Amino acid sequence: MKQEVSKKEVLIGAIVALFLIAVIPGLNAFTPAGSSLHVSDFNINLWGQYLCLAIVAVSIDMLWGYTGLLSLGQMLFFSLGGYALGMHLMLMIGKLGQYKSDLPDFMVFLGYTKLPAHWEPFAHFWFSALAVLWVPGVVAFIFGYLAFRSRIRGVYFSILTQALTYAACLLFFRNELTLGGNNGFTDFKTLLGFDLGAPGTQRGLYIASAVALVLVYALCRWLTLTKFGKVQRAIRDSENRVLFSGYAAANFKLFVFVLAGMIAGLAGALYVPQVGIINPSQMEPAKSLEAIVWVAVGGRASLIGPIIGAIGVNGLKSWASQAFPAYWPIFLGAMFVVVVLFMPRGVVGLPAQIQEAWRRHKRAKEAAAEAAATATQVPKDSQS
Amino acid sequence: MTFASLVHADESETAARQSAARAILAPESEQATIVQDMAANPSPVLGPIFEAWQRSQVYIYEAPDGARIPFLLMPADGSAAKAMRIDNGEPLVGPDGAPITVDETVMKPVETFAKLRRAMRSTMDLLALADPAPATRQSAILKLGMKQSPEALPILNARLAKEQDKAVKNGILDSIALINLASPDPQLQIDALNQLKKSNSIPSRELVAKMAADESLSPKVRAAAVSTLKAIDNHLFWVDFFGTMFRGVSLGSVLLVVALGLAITFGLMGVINMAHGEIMVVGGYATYLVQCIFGSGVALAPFGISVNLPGFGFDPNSGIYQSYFLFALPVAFLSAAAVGVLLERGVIQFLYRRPLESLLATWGVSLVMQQLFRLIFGPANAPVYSPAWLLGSFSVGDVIMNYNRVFVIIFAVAIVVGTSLLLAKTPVGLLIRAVMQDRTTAACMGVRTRKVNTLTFAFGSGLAGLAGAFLSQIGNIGPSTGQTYIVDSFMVVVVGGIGNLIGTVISALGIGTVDQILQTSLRNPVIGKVLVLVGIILFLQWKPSGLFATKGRGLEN
Amino acid sequence: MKLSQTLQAMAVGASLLVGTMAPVRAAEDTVKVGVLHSLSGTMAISETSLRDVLLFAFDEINAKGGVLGKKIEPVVVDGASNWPLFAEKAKQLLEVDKVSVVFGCWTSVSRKSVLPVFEKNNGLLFYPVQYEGEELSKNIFYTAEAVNQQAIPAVDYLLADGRKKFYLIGTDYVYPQTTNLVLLEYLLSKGVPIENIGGGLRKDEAGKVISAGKYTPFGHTDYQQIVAEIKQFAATGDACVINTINGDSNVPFFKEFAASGLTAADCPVVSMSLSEDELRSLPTKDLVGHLGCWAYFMSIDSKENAAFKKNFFDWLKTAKVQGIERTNRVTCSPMVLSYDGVYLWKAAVEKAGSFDVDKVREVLESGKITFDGPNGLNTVEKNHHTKKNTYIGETKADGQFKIVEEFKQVYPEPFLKGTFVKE
Amino acid sequence: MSKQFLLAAEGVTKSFDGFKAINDLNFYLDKGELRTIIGPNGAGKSTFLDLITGRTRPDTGTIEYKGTPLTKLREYEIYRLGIGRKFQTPSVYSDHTVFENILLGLEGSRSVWPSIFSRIKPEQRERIYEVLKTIGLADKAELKAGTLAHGQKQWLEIGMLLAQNAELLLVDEPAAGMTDEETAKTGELLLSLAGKHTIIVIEHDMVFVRQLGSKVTVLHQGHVLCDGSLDQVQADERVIEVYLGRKKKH
Repeated sequence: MKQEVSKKEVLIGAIVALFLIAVIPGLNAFTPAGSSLHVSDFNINLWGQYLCLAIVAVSIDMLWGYTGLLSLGQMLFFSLGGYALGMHLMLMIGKLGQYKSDLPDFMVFLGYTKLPAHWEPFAHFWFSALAVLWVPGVVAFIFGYLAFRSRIRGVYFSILTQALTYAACLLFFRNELTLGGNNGFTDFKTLLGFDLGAPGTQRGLYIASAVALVLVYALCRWLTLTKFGKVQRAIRDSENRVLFSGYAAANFKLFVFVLAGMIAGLAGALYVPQVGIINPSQMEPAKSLEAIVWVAVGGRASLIGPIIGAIGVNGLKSWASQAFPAYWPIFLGAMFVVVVLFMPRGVVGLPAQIQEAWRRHKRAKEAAAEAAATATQVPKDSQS
Repeated sequence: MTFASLVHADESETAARQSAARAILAPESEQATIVQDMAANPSPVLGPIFEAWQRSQVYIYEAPDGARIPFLLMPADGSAAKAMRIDNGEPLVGPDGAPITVDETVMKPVETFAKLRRAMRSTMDLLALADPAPATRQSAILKLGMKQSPEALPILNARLAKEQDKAVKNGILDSIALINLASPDPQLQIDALNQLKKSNSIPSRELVAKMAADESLSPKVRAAAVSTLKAIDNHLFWVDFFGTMFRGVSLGSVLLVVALGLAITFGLMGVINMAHGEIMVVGGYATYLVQCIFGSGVALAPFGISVNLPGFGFDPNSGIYQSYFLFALPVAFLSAAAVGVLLERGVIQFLYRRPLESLLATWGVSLVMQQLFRLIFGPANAPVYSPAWLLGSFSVGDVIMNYNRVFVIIFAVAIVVGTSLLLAKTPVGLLIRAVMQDRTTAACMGVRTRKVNTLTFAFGSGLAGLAGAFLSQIGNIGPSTGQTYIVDSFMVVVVGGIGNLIGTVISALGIGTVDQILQTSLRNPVIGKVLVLVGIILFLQWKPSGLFATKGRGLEN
Repeated sequence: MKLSQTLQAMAVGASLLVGTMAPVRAAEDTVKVGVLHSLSGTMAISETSLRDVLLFAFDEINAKGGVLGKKIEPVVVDGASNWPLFAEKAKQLLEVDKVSVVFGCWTSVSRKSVLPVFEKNNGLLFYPVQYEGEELSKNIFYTAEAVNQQAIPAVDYLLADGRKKFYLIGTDYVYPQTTNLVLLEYLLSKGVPIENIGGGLRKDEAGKVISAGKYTPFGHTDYQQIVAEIKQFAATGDACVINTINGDSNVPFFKEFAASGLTAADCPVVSMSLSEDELRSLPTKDLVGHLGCWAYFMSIDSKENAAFKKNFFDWLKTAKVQGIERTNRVTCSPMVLSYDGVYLWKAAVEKAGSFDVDKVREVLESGKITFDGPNGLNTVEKNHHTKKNTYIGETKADGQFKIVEEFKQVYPEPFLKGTFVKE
Repeated sequence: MSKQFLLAAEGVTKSFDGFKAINDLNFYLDKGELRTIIGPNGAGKSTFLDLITGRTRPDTGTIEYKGTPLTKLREYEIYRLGIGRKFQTPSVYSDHTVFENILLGLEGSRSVWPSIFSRIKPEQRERIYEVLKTIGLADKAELKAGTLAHGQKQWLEIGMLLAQNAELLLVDEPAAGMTDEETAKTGELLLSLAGKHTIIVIEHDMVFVRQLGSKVTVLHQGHVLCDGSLDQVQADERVIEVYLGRKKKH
């Protein structure tokens, strides 16, 4: 990838952004349901979810592709963001719940009579909206600080992040955490006074997701171009050199880790009102691994790759899990093995890889021809 | 209820047989009452009859003359089981005088149900008082005591006079004391309390606690009760303590067995094999298949296949069937090792220098394998039965130890010792250690590193297979079983320190014990598990490369 | 960014968009019906059987001319044990495929996840699996057992059997928690002293007991500690265990239970989540004599049940369904209640003369829709649950239940919490 | 007393799994000095550099730089005191261009926030090209470092040290794997830096050591065997024993 932003890139970026942010929702809002250009409410909602997942993928790419930190727990931060907004959404249900109580339903049937204190601030939207960023940020900071300070890296880091999300998953399953246990949060009614069931609200959430994706992409793209981005990649390629060049690599890693956590949190918060549920199964280690697959398939260290990967793999999954339910996991697993073994740069890197392979093939052919020519010229050598 | 009838059993034998036969033939609604009444005449012949009935081995023979004759199948010692009439204990013969042959698969046994079995219990409990096995006697005696009914006193006293076994004698004294706790005589109560204090009787704790809190009792009795309660609680503390330790070691052994293969592939080779759990499951399924071959044959539902191997198909109660597990172990080892070879040749050999990518690729493999299990064996878990010799428990000073748990510990010790001997003493082990320490130098010295890599990985996988065989005895084997253990086993290896078997052993036992202690003290398994994980993260702060860091071959280099 | 990359991205995106947009067109003489179960992932083990029995019911109905003269056209989607995906698939069924009714869900969380979708789109869902109650949606009909049609009768049976001590154990999620909460209140109301309820008590800040029971995480494998506790608990006799452990964890639990020398005679375990289908994969020899409690057992001796079993097993042999298990099958309560749901819906549609959800609901709520199924008579009550029989069964070595008690036509009470509390 | 030295190590011991890599080492270095350390394999040369730069910590003993103890500091803190290091195997950022490699070595703030918001100033660009000229890679500025030849990578790494303007340069086997011509060029480069910087060079190649013509310290089994000029050292009986493996007289 080039180190400077070209005009062409800005132009193309703007077109894609416009397409995502304005054209698709426009087609949903202003074309009649039967027309061939119409995008249905169902698809707007589905694409809104895909875009959120794409944001997570970008955050993983910042960690893994650019800094060499393979976090196997990124969906934890996604879920934390989702829970932070989910708490607000739960309180907004008000008396519309099963028990017609001000408390969320699950609290009523667990015997609570009063809203726990830590729930109260979430009644304010602004508090929840900030919590979407700072809760994952703080968790990422604490874990990252401990891990990077003691030089836990490489595989150890990966395994520990997996343990972290696993521990959190077990914890969130507990009803006593007052976060809804296994069922998590669901049956949301309104957000900022808008009916979450209404197509207009869903379209708005789609647009918010698209804007978020574009902004996150732009932010990350810009970061990678700064000196920070150079240090980031330097850490990935040779962390020792970075340390001996006077950079406190741990601080840089911590920054990226916290930033990625917050980005994932944002994605989770946008995802939850669109899908209508958040529960601890999102924190299961396998979910985070699946998110890594999106990045690997799309192509890491390219920012656009993860987006393509997230949308592509999920779209494929929606289709294949229905067409071939029994064989789909085999297909996904095999795809992953193939990508890791043969396509280290993912789909995005494929054209370049093919080009290289072709060039190498041609060069090898030429060399062979040349060798053959020399061999005929100097037969003595070949005989002796 | 007369104890004398137990002594002169012969006279009442016929009567007992006949009432048993009557009970079997009676309609279900009356069976329990008839059986209940038989407790008044607890003839020893009833023991085997009731046991057979509960095992569904009692049938009714419909004679040509319309008579319905209940009979039971005597345990088989060879070919066909012998049928014995219940009403007179004679072999069952047909009208021609020849023994009737019985096809177990066709005949429907006479069923039992909870109420009926409870009715049988009272008779069998009385019979158990004279059972040859001291443990059976003891538990029957305790049950009698717990009922606190004074009518049992003569029985117990008579038994006490005859009893030779010291432990059982103590049990009788305890039971007498339990009954006397309810006595109106304060002195008897105090004596009883002293007896229970002397023997630290745990079952009596609730009764004693009630007395200690009962203000209507005389102060002296209450004081004795309080002191007894204290003694029992103190004893209970130690029982819990040692019980927890034992369970901790046993859980640690499970973790160790599960993580040992990983300690080889991850620890020695630096390969992050996320499919480790699935390789373990291969071992579990191998065990299942061996069990099926020894039993009723292999049936793979998704394919509608069902195969019987000639020469196999043993009776489930026979010794050879019970020993299927011993045969399953090598099969599990070899099949998992074979899968390991495929995996190493097919995927991992390309990724030796890229541990993170080996992690990702093997995760893909694990997805594929899980789904393959589902397609081959069906989505349900495979039911694996434990051989009889792994069931049951014994107790040392009230600390209960299950045979299967003791077996885990022995098993873990055996494979750890085996593995370290193999690595330390054999030429193969030397090669493995050489390659793992310095691949390039070993290659220069003429070691065929490719082969050794494959061999090592196969060995690690084989150990995983053994773990799977083993897990089938305490847990389930299904397509997603492997996922349950993967995080835990990585934790064990990371905490123990990469490339160090001793570290793995200590870390497994440590994690197991801490887990059990937390579970006991918090009375909550979830929080215990979470705390263990958090503890591990903090532990690595202190020792980032685990308990026993091996110098020079960190994975990040 | 290179131009080629961008174009690639757009091409992939566009093709996907078109792919997901393409509507599936139905023929005129059919009615579309949704089947929403997990066919992959952890829940597939249970839910696949429900899909099978639903497809069987549709074929059976179609063979007899369909519903209101229209053939049922099933739209089967896979929730993949993934709760957000359940919501997505429910949306797809209602918004894209526009099905008339959906049969589906197993776990409570999947039902909770799709509930807003059904309410928003005014869909109709039939839910077949025993659950914790405390829910009533105008868009859901629960053919499942409510707590008072399963756990309460089980406790009644145990009390009648002379059991005095009750140990509550379950997986840590809402069904066991809620069930145990209700059972705690029920047991106390029946005069069982609180110290005879094992597993631990949860108290609120004021020290008032608000819940009881021991809970383990999903997929828990180590039951040593708990079984040791149960053994101590049961040492004084007359104890039993009420087991709401979910799925796989039952195997290590029962293996540990059997290995520790506890028997069904000393201390029976009544399991709420183990039906015949689950028993297929359990070492049933370790479970002999332990109890189950359901609205249906395969061993029910009736001609409806005999016909149902025969037709279903025959159908399996030739059914054109990818990857279906054709042999060694059993029937169980969730399957039969799914099956009942189809016929109850059919009866309501025929009575309403329309597939319109509002009209069908109105008829269903009339309390007059009944179906005489393999489990006996089912009546849809005004509270969207069904009145039906409850059976207690003892596990046998062959994985079947011997029915030992029958509670006839139990009226469903979804909201039980607090109803047994004495002032 | 260590005040008068730029770098002073006293009584330093470091063992790995019982093997003493550094054993009671005393080492003093004056400001502006060029010092060469030689010694057989396993003598503890690289470990010594690891100890100075904070990569490992000594079991006992002190290492002071301008009177500041180094043993408790982290790598980047030591670096910020003005100590730069070149590794034995060239360690450059292969995915970055040559220019960027030098840029990352350039003196200036090393913190997170400035790195995000700082821009390359024209004088920095000049400085980079100056360094590139010094190491002879000016024409390769836009190439990826990974595509350079082995010797060029070594120079690039030295260039990064120059860019940081470190006072003390620790150079580990700069001539390893170089052609004779490249080796000579490297020697010239180091000599041109001597005086401006204080330099420790670790080397095997005696021709190269002779070219540097500096004071030589011989390490053996983690201990200073002797020091002096190359000729003095080569004449030393103990050194001959160590290098030629002759048996010690008892």
